[in-house]
Amino acid sequence: MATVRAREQTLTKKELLEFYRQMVLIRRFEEKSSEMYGRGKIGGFLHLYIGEEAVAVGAISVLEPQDYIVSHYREHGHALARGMHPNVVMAELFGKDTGCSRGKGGSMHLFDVSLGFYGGTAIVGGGMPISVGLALASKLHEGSRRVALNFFGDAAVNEGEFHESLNLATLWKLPVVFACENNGYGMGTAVERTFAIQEMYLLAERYGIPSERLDGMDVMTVRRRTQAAVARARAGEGPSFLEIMTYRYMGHSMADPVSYRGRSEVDLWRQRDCIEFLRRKLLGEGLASAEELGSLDAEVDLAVEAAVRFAEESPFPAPEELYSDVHSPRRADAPPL
Amino acid sequence: MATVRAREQTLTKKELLEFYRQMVLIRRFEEKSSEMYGRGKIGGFLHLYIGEEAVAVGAISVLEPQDYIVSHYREHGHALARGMHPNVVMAELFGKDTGCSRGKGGSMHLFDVSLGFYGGTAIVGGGMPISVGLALASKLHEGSRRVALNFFGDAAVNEGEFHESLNLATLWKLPVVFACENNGYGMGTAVERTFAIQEMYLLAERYGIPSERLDGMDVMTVRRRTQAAVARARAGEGPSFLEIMTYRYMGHSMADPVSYRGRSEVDLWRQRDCIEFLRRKLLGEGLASAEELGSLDAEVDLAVEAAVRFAEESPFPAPEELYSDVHSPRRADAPPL
Amino acid sequence: MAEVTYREAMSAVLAEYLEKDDRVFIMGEDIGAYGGSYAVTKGFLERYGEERIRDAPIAESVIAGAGLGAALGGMRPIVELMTINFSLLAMDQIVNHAAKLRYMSGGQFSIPLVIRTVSGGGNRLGAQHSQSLEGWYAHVPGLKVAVPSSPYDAKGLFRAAMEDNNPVLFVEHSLLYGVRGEVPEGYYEVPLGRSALSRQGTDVTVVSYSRMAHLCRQVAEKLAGEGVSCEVVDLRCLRPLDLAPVFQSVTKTHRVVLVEETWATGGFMGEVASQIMTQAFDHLDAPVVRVAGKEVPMPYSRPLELAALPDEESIAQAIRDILA
Amino acid sequence: MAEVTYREAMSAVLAEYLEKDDRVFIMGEDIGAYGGSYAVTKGFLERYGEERIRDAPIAESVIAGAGLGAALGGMRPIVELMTINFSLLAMDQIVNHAAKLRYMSGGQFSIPLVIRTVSGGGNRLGAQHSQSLEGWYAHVPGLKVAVPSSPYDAKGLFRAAMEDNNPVLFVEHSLLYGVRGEVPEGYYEVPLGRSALSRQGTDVTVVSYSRMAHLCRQVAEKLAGEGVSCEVVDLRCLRPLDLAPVFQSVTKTHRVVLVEETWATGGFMGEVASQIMTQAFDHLDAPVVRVAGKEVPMPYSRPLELAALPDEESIAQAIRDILA
Ligand SMILES: Cc1ncc(C[n+]2csc(CCOP(=O)(O)OP(=O)(O)O)c2C)c(N)n1
Ligand SMILES: Cc1ncc(C[n+]2csc(CCOP(=O)(O)OP(=O)(O)O)c2C)c(N)n1
Ligand SMILES: [Mg+2]
Ligand SMILES: [Mg+2]
Repeated sequence: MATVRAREQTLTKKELLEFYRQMVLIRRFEEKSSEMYGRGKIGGFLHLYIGEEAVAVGAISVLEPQDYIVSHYREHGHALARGMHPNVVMAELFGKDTGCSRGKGGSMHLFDVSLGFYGGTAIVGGGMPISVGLALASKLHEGSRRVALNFFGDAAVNEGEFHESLNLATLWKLPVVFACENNGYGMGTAVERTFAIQEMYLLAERYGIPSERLDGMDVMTVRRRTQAAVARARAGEGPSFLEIMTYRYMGHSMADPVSYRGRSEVDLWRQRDCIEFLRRKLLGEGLASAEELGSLDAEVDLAVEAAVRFAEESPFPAPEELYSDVHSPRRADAPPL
Repeated sequence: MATVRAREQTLTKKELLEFYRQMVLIRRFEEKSSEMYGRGKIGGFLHLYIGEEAVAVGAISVLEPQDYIVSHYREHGHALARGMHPNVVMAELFGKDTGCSRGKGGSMHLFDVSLGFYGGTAIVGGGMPISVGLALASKLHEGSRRVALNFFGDAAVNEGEFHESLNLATLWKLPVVFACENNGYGMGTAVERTFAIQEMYLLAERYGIPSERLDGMDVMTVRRRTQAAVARARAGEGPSFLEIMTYRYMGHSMADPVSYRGRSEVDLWRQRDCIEFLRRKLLGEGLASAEELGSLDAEVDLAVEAAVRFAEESPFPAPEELYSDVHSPRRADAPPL
Repeated sequence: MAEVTYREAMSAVLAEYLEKDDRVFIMGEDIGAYGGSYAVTKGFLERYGEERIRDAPIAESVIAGAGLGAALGGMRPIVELMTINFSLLAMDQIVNHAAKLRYMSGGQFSIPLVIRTVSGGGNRLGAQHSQSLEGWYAHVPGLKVAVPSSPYDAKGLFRAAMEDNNPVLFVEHSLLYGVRGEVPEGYYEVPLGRSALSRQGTDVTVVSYSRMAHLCRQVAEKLAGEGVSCEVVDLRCLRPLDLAPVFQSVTKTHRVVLVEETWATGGFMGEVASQIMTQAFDHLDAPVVRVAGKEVPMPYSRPLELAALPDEESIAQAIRDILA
Repeated sequence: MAEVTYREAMSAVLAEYLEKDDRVFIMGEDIGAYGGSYAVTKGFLERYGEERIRDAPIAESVIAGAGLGAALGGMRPIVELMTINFSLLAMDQIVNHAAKLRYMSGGQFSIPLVIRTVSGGGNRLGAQHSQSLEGWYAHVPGLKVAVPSSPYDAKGLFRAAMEDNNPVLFVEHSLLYGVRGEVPEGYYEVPLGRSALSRQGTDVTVVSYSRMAHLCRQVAEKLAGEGVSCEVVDLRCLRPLDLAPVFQSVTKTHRVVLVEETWATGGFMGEVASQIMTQAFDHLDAPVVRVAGKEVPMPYSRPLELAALPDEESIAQAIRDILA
């Protein structure tokens, strides 16, 4: 089988094509979401992942089924890369009962416990302590067999919880990988205007954990470096910090007029587009033909269309669902009353 | 006049004797407070500064009258070193109307606006953002002419506000000096059990500000290093971080049975006692005679006795004071209504 | 009088203070380059510069605390916490520090700090972005809490907040920014702690604030067509709380409907109901009725969200019911 | 039945769970080497080891959030926030996350998280250490809030909290730790959301919780000597809230006194008053009377602090007044 030698690892053609498919899926899904937002099918905020696909796909590709993911509100890509079906994600954005959160969460709150996907928080930095706790549970009860992969944005690094979470995870050697998606902006404010330390990984490093900055436009690099971090965590050696350099092509949310940066900056990043990059590589190294890729593209288009249809045709939650899910029932193993 | 050469600075005999007097004053004051607590004259928590006197005295000695101090709940020493009269501090501990906070604050909430003494917070880390704000006001309106000196404990470094405050102060180049009193413990928990980075100044340094660890048992060292930091701040060059190594001989508060550390550790530190150290220096270098020091000691004893008498004889706040001071009146320069 | 939106009223009054006093500055998340998440400070960065329009890191605690410190240091900061949901991250600085420093110091400090924030749901933003938590701040002695429902009140109350020397939480509502209303040209203030009799009526007293007050006025118009005469009281400020117009109204109408957006249990209208009972017990012909958000985290799905929030119909129905 | 203190009851029940289930662990500030600021976990570190008695950094947000995460990960964490004053630093994790994750996920998670904390004043600890903020948490759907006033309730409610699968804020009171009471040997629970009729009486219904309920019972004893018969209801839990015994009591007594430690305006008893009015309007002979803390940050000075807090005398006087 044809393979690409990627320093410490060997990826099969099948794997690379799967990366390609996932990245294209995310992009098409997001483009379609944007369109559906314009048509009023999706409400609230909508934070698109376009441009950042390689981060989710590369990082999540190294996880085992038992692992945890904690993300933020720009998490469609993470959900899809983890294997959530586009149907249930789109249905969630539509607020439908068939959505992954039964329509109660929406774009910022995708969950799937069976995939270890713990959201989806709309509070900047809010997922960090939770991922530390999941890792603590893993360490206490499962010998760190489960790893928690925590995605957050560059702006989350400004929050006090960043510091508290890094400190605790390091102190207790917890199996968590902190994956900072540094896309240069928190809403309209550039990193250099809000963070004293331009190279965030240099701060993280001071906690005494492996920290590095890496290219988030190259899915193979993301995979490779995440693999090292996850392996470390699983071996009981504690947390790592990855500063993954990436870019969002669109505005912060659909409401963002994007007045704070120039077209040329976007264009520069687009030249390094993660999908194009992999596409060129696959074609250039003869790992795939244009036809093969084209048929993957078409497959994805169909899947996204199907997702919209599924979402469209699904019912809204029944009115009485308003009151369900506030509380869990008593523990199954509790003493009888 | 006889002088001691202390690298970058020259201290006069008078200054050194004043340091001595202040340190002895703080110690006697605290010993007396402890006694008064035992007699029920003082209530609540009482956090003694015994052992750490050189920090307050050395650091505060470099401030100008217009500068700000923000402290925490272990702040009697800072208040006295800043020139608050022992009478009004003791009266505050007694909850009397003549106290520096009119009896409303108590031991953890000493204030004196005329001395730029902004408390006194009982929330670990809570003073840090406030000191950043005072420094911001100084920078915006007074060309950084006023410097904010912020004291906090080693445990405060665990709070998210530490990170948020350091980042903001660095980013905006604010005239604040962060003075961490590292006495090895937060309540009963040793620093190494709660903080991943044993040398805190190494973390602070990563924000890109001058940071160092220094000996807090030597008042001259504390003064010298604080002087550099304050000068920098006043010159508009931004914040610094000082990790001042010190030790509290007593428990965290009067309620602390001190079961978490051994006698021998305390004894080790006592051998480096800041008052004894200066005393030996003064005598050894012939800067003062035993009689001179003895008469300073006696003077301090009298002052502390007088403070107790003052506090004892002062009235409690009148009952209607319960309702005063909740709100300020409308601004004096507000448009007439 | 000019008709302007709530957003325009806020922009104008912010600019007014920036121009009037160089100790005024604004600090918050995305208020500058982005123009403010609700576009209230659009163009301010260009007009007033980086020193006075301070884009802050996403770090609510130090934003609030630095605002407090700057106020102590003689400035007149306007701090923006993007929404009241995020104010939970700044709550220690607001509740444990800003509200208490003056008292704890025996009256030594004045704290001319205004914290603007945005409350409320109805935007399909889900459970973490749709809360109405202003009642919590109104529980705290040392704070003041303004909750304007119209462009007129927004501008007038904001001036009062700026002329006050105490920490004021100024709570706007995202669904009000587009609402239009008349605003006089000249200087006027709406004092903190003075409720408004928004509409006179005889059958029932309807008490509310912020967006719900706006809805209540619309409901009252509509019900007038059904022959129901509503007296509407808009609290405008939750602390200090002025219920005098409510008590007076009750002596006339003998019936009260209280409307708020947050969950009923522990909502601020419990307080209002309690005080009405104490002060106007003998005038009530029926128990006070409360309309409030449903007791669930806000769902995203549109039909559920609509069901979770009080709306014109549920308010109207409560009024009809109490009169039935 | 053995007489034990509230502290002993708490220590015992914590130990019981540590021994019963190895998914139980305790995490908090100074719970280990220091033994807990109120000595509840004294000796635990030695007995159960560092893995299960986890001294945490002074970092409330990650403590609460990591507790939440560990609960999601299948553990049964007991998180200690030293006092409710510091819980403000953890409020985002509790209110925006713990309370909402189950709902936002469409019911996918159970969150067996118990957060112990300590509320109340009376220790001369000043404004930042004397608050009673449990009512705020009781406003939030998705949380449960227990407020035991006796060793019996403390132990029984704690078991109920541990057997629950939802985030429970378990609020102790520092001035109750030394209070003694009878506690049965065997297993029993006090369900969350079941108020207690602490004392039967005929003249007036006195409603309270936590330390104030303890005081109310003592006042009732004392007033019995004056010929006043008080019925005392101890809420025990603020969310879920069970007012059925109150409504029932009112049909007999026709008079209600509500007692809480926090500031009246926006206090939780406003809610209780409001619901009593709705449910028992026709049975009330007088407006409900509320006794609460004075509307000031807690002063340190002893005479002022005493004046700021409800005490036996002010409660008794309110009862006498309503009967006069
Ligand atoms: C605690 C909190 N503060 C503010 C916000 C508003 N907000 C939403 S997203 C965002 C920017 C976050 O940027 P970043 O972390 O870099 O992630 P990105 O959007 O770039 O992926 C802000 C400020 C929030 N949701 N939560
Ligand atoms: C936010 C907060 N959390 C917890 C406490 C309880 N507490 C009071 S002092 C203290 C230890 C602080 O230690 P450190 O900062 O090192 O100062 P030191 O007492 O050693 O001077 C703790 C945990 C508090 N007051 N505030
Ligand atoms: Mg970003
Ligand atoms: Mg310490």
